[in-house]
Amino acid sequence: MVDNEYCVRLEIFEGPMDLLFHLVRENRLDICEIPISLITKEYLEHLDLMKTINIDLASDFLIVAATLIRIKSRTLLPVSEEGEEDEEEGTEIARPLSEYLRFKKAAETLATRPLLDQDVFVRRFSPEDWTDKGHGPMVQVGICDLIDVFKEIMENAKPEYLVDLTREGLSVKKRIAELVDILEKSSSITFQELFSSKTNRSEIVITFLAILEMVKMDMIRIAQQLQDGVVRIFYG
Amino acid sequence: MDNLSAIIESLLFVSEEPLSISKIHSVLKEFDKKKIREAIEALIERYQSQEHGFTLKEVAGGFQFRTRPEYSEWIKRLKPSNPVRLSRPALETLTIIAYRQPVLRCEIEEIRGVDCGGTIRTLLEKKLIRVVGRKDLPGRPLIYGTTRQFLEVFDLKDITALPSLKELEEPNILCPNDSKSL
Amino acid sequence: MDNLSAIIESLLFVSEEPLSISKIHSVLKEFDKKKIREAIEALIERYQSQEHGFTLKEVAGGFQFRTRPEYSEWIKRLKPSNPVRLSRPALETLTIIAYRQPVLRCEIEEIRGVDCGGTIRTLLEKKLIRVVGRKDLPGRPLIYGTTRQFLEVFDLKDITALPSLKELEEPNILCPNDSKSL
Repeated sequence: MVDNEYCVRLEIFEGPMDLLFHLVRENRLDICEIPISLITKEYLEHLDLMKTINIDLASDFLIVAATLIRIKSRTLLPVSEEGEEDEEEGTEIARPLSEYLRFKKAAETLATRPLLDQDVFVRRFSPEDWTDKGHGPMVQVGICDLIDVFKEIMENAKPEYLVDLTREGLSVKKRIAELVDILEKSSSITFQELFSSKTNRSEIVITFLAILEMVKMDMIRIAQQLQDGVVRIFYG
Repeated sequence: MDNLSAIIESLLFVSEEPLSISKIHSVLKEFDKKKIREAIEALIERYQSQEHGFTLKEVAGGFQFRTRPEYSEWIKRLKPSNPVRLSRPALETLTIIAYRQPVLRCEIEEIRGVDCGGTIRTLLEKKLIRVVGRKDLPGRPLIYGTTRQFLEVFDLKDITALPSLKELEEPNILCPNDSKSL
Repeated sequence: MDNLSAIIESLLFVSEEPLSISKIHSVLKEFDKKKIREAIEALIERYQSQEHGFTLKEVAGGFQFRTRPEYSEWIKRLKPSNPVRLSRPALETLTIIAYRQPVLRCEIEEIRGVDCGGTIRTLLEKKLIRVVGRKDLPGRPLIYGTTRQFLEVFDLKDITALPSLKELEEPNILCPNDSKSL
């Protein structure tokens, strides 16, 4: 997003594969017969433009140019006995580039399809028809809305709420949700049942942490039977 | 059917309201109003003579496709698959519950700074959240979490698939091993 | 046209989204799915053979009336539209996701050779792609796939309706196999 502010050129090409494609095309040459001086010159021009703008892009270009130079230098050296090695060097860059070009082509094809609301139209109905009345304006929500809303809320919230969730925390939360699902179906479950199918060590730890958390939250009760010593978890 | 009729048919098709001749003329300036009227009449004729699910009718000073009344029973059975629509406050409450679950109402209210009883009720009604337990605190407050329905609505495999803020904003956090090399 | 076709036509006419056979069947329980499919095929045939302003198309796993592309200019004169506009980088990222789904961000970046966080975010916002889960890899990266909306926007029956990458002729400026010229 920040990139867009700098130059429209990114609309034309964005980075290494694009650049490589551009350079190869501009010279209307086989990638296998790359005129290195031309490439370097063009590359330096791009670098001049980019280095003041985006160091990431500049370094990406450097990789492209370095790879090209390496390929070229190989072709200038006397052919050794091990011809296969050379072949690998050549394909190393040609393969991803040709893959990228296939997708580029596919993207062009996709763009030629009849586009909804540009080439083809469907019947639309005024949104009031379906919205619940009396709840103010409604938004149709997707994941991005959730994230955006969460971001806004957190920006306005007090500092103590700004700690983001850790991955471990998420896993425990997921396990809690799963346990609630299980307990909603059958109101109790034995400890053994919860762990028997889990061979994975971290799963066991996460399940255990989830149970502790749920006990702390008073979501579940745990009881042990006197006779057989079976530990049972009860919901609610 | 000539070309003009087909063009007018496409205009009537996409229009939410009845289209008057002069409205159509304003779009099809190349054709005179008489020609437009003739084309519309041919269309009306056509939809009347053939057995279609809808007909072209003159309504409120314009022309509009309308379904045949005899099929109204079937149409009423077709419920629009109602996408979940939430008010902004409900969305905020839902978001907090999704990211902070299991969570208490007072915690949600502390973050939002307003009473959330109404929005929580709405979300419970829409089955997007549920009560997952009670906390061992004075008053034994209810603990809330999201439901399976929530995952379905947001197309998530499970709650951990919920992307974090960081993941969508910071570049490269998803690819710890730099795979950008050619 | 028989009665069933006319009823289905009226349902398709009032529906804002593509209707699948099973959705239609849920309304028309009296008719079996085979009959429904036959009726729809008759309708498609009919709108294809006659010169109509719109046709019946199979889109995103359902059926929907859509205007003929040749009339788009007139329709745009009638109502200003707001089509999805994508930059070329966004379109490329979308294409890779469409063909390679379920796919990780780093896999997309490997093909494009650049950071794709921004374009992925744009595509998520436009609801053309979605998070389909997380991969069991270090960092549990998000997995992306295309949405129903994607199929609707690009007028695709289903994801297999995309031309295969092989079908798309490989440009000649490369000669990955011809290693002799090295």
